[in-house]
Amino acid sequence: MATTTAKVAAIEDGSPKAVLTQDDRRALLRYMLLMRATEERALTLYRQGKVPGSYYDGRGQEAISVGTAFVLGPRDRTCILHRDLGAHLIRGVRPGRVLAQMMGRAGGITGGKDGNMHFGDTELGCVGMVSMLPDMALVTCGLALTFQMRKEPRVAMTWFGEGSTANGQWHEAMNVAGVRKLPVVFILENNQFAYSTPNEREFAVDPVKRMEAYGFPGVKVDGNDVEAVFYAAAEASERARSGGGPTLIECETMRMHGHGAHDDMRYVPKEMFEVWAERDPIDRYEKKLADDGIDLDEIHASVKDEIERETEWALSQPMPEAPTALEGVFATSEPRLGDGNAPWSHWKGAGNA
Amino acid sequence: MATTTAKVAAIEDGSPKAVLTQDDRRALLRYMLLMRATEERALTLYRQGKVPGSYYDGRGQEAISVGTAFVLGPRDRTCILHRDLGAHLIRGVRPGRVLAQMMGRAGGITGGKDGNMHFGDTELGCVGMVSMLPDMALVTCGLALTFQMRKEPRVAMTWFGEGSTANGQWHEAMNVAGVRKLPVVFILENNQFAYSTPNEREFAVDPVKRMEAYGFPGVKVDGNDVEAVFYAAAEASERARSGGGPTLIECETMRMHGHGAHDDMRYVPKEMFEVWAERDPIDRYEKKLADDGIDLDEIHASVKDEIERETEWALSQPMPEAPTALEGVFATSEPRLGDGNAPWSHWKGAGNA
Amino acid sequence: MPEMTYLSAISDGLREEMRHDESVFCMGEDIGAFGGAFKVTDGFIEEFGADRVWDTPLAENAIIGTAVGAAVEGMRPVCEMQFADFIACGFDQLVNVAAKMHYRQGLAVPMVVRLPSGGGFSGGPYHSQNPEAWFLQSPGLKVVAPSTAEDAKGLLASAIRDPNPVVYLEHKHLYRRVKGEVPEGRYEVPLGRARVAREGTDLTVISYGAMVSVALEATEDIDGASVEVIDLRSLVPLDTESILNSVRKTSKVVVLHEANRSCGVGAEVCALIAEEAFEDLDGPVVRVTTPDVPIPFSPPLERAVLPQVDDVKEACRELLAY
Amino acid sequence: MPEMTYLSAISDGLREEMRHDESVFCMGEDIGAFGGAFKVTDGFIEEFGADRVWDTPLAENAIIGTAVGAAVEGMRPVCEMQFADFIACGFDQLVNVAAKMHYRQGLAVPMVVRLPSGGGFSGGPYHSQNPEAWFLQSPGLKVVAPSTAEDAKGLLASAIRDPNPVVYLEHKHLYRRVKGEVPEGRYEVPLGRARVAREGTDLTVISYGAMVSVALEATEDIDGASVEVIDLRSLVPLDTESILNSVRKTSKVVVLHEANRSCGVGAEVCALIAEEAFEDLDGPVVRVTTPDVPIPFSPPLERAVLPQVDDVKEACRELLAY
Ligand SMILES: Cc1ncc(C[n+]2csc(CCOP(=O)(O)OP(=O)(O)O)c2C)c(N)n1
Ligand SMILES: Cc1ncc(C[n+]2csc(CCOP(=O)(O)OP(=O)(O)O)c2C)c(N)n1
Ligand SMILES: [Mg+2]
Ligand SMILES: [Mg+2]
Repeated sequence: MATTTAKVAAIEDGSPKAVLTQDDRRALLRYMLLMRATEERALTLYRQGKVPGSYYDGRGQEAISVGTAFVLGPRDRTCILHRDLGAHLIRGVRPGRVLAQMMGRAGGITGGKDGNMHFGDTELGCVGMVSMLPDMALVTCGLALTFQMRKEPRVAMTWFGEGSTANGQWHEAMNVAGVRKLPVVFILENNQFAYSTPNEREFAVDPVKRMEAYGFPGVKVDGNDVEAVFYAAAEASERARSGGGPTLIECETMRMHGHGAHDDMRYVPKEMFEVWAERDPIDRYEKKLADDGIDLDEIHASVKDEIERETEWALSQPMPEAPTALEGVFATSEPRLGDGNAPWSHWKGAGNA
Repeated sequence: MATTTAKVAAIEDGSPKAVLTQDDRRALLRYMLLMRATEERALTLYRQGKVPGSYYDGRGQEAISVGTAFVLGPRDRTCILHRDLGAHLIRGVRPGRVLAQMMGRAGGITGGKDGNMHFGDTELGCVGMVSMLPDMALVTCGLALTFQMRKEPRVAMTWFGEGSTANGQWHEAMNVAGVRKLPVVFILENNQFAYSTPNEREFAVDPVKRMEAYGFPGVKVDGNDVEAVFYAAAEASERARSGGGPTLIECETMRMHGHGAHDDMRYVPKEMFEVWAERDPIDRYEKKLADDGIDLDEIHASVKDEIERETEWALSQPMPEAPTALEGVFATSEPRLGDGNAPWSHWKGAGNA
Repeated sequence: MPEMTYLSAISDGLREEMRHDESVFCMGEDIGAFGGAFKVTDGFIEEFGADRVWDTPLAENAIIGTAVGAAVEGMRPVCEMQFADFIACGFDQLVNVAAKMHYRQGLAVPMVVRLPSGGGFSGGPYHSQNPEAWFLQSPGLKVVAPSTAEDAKGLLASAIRDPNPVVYLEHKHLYRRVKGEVPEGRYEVPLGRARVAREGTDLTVISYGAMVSVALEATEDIDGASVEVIDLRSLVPLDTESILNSVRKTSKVVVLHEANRSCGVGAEVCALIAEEAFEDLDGPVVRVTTPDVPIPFSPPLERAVLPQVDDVKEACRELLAY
Repeated sequence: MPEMTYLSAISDGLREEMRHDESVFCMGEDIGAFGGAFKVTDGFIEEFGADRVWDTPLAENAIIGTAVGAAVEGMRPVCEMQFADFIACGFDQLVNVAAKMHYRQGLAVPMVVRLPSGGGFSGGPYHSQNPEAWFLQSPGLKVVAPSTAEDAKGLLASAIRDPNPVVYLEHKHLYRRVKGEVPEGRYEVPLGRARVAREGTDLTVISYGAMVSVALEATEDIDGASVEVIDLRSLVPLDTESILNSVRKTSKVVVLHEANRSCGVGAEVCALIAEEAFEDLDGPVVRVTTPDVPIPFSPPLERAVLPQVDDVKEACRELLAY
């Protein structure tokens, strides 16, 4: 029940069951690169005036959504947030559909009904976020409640920022998850700011310290170390899947871009960027993999190809037809959530968990 | 910052400054007796059909509202809840006005606009509760924020049940109080049930354990020991008044009546009542004071007199005039909150704290 | 057909759906061991177990938010707010998460939120509210408000089977006062169809929920006039055809409800008529509602704000004489 | 008089009140160091300090609830919701605690809740809502919605001085688009008084907020008809006299707003007219509003739901020809 680092937690119950093959590690890097490339391209499109409204990204936080979502099985479910494009990509969302989404095209995931990161590909098991934070934490509890009631070995995972932990709905979600011992994994991304608000104005004590009093483990990891994040998430989802209840993983990181593209970040001390630039999750992982003799150029090249293809596709998508604006307020059928991709080698042949 | 019992906390920073004279102790007993007598009379009136709507009381919890409110100074402010009639009486509310309130009479504190315990005598510094729990915890933070902004050595105190700690607004209040180090004292009354819901369905871990992570002390005391409650509250309000920030005091007790008069309590194990009947806060304190040679009969007699007088007065009050129902939706002036009584000898001559 | 109270008709409808469909379950404060503040789920925990009759923590956003998650995963949660007034505490999850889900993402959210609503028994400002108009201003929610035992059961069944979030307003004042014959077993009263509670030709009173019986009583005999009474039953979707047909027939309309006046359901009905049936009107469209005040506790005060039989009589008389 | 944008008029009004009265302070998310999501409080923290320009935690009930506590103790808090849409997250404290305080207890709650509202710039379903009608169904709240820079400053001053909780709707689409002469120093535009934006005799368009300019543009020249445009400015209290006077003069009314249709402010205005001015009407009372859908993100979709100049033109033409 103690608040510990992932490593210690792992040691506590024997060395982690989770194993990463070289292919897995290539995949982790590739997804981080794909996330960054997609967001860089989206930002370019925004600056070209092709993205209406506002633009948000997860620059510097790539290791978190990638490292956590990588542990999920096909039938697990997600509520993915605005800094977590990597999770969408891992579950199988094509970059082109994300770009089309941001441009408000018909080919976007919400068909233009919603914009920016406010989407989820329901065919891949994601219930898209709403703007109100952290409302999805409770929806995630509802997904997990269903797995529990049906006695299915499935996990629900969601993400939120540290600022969101000041909101009452965050508390209600943690409390319900603890009381019902739900199979849910909460990923807390502490990127130092909530829009412009620093930690000390959001809470008096690091939120991970609260978890003990909710009756489940709170774990803190280096959010810029994709493998540390992965191992913590693997352990947490294993626990949830086997009836051990929820876990919250706080990932320490830094939001390297503004809250949105409009944000000049005048409130962020310059040094902070310098310090955190040194810890860039992609640079760090590339060094590590290069030392292990993994060919990075190949990965870079394939990511570049993919982004070019996907951008072309996205730009070729039409805007939605005006009449669709009046459609779909009410459901007339009950389409089900589909399953997501599960690229981790652990799931190969494992079939549906 | 540790979660401790009042005694330990007291020892930690030297023996408590708070002192109770024999007159204070007589007063503590008398207020508990007055609360019980008023509620017993109100219940009789309810059974006679003179109290419309529903009826709620704080049977068995008298030591809490009495022991806590007794520490307050005149200019302190309160948001008093539905089990805490003793706090109203200490601040100066006459039993007759409470009975009139419950009977929906013009002489009731809300003039019939609201009923049962949904009232506060604003002239005595109380902002009355709303039904939604625990909304008043945030209002209390706002009162405390004002004292802090004005640099006034004043304290805001509020009460809530353990079930209310599952609600998001409770978290928002604790978090804001911690972040702003507000001069507020939170009294958590754990009376074992939230309506029919036992602790284990409201939370996985005793809520007092959460306080450390909000950045201020959480103290647990025997809620049926009026002096233990008093000393804990005295220490907490002293801390708040001197800029030391908030405290939460969990008072362990038992709701000896149903949630409301309509509640048969079929969900409460019989033994529980027997066990807790043994711990009745009034019986216990009477034994203690009798051993100290305090004359109980005199106190009983004066309480009985007062209740008879007050009941007569209440019954003589007319019902409100129908047209007043349409008045007062909007304010046209700004009446200020008044000061409350401060019967604790500590305040004698102390003037306005 | 057995006679049932409005209350037992609701229980019966909920029980039938839970027996019929494993995915239907209920959640709320004190609905299990205690059987609910009004005993709607009395005996349910014994029959269905604590998982399907969940005594939740005291947290309304949690109730509605987890229900949304369960609903999108294929369950059919039926949430109880202990009093309709507490919906304000779960408002965000209802109007922002549940209501907009299908429009934004094409996901069905088959859930029901039961709201014990309304006044008339000294509940005071926090146990007497009629919040339905908020939901008409929140696209994506369906809203029903039965006035009879038969409709209470049939509309609840439809609400549970509907693929959308449905707000089900059950008026507390009707729980034990209203009795009627209720078909046994499962049946549905379709959403979106008003009911002609009484046929008439001289004037139409349009109402729903607790005020339907007030409308009937008030218009039973107004100097022999033939007064039609329409029970809307469903507020979203609103049965505009039935409303307009009746207006075309009688040319005079009184709209009656217990909720506050400004931007209430009555305002919507009046606006609809003023726009769609202007030529058929032989007089002003009159509203009888609670004025814009909280609901006071004390009996004489509450009586002074809630619409009374005589208020309706007077409004009808004036309009008939117009 | 200096020319100001609607946005700087709001800032100017707030700054003036804070300079004039120590008890006025503001609170909200990112209003300090960042100066607010829309920069309304830019430079405030430097002038007034972090105590009077409080960067609150991310918690809307906390913002409104603590404001209530401060207000009853004699402060005059001005709360900012980062977007009007987030009021759903603080709804309970607003409608149950703030709104009912004076009726129940006779305590004044002099506070303002600023709501950057409305769409028109691809904000999507959660950054475009117009929630005003919810507040008209919540007795105890005053509601204002300025359309000009001068009113934006003057109504904010009145809202801050008023002893009641006032919901102040500032339309985001007007922030930098609307400019106008604004008196220097402190002045108040009284709550509850509508403004005749243009005199006319053939037809009246009643609107408020962002739609006032749409009304003016649409009716500038409709085959030479003389169209009166009423800017309500204040929704609670509603200036029923000005509304009815105009109707009596023109006999034809179009009610226009950006909020959703059902139970919107337009419904209330139509119902008022249908009841109080029936005899003066020469045609149906027509509403032009956003239909009952969430506000979509993509420009062609958003255009399809928000009222456009041509929609208003067409509605007026039809009614004029009636
Ligand atoms: C309930 C609610 N209030 C306000 C906002 C406006 N808002 C959007 S993002 C944000 C900051 C969120 O900070 P954090 O939770 O740390 O997430 P981050 O953006 O840093 O990843 C705010 C205040 C919101 N989305 N939801
Ligand atoms: C937000 C909210 N939801 C539901 C209720 C209905 N209700 C009234 S009292 C109560 C139980 C409160 O339990 P607790 O907080 O332990 O206080 P106690 O009555 O035991 O003193 C409930 C659920 C309420 N008052 N407020
Ligand atoms: Mg953050
Ligand atoms: Mg309790």
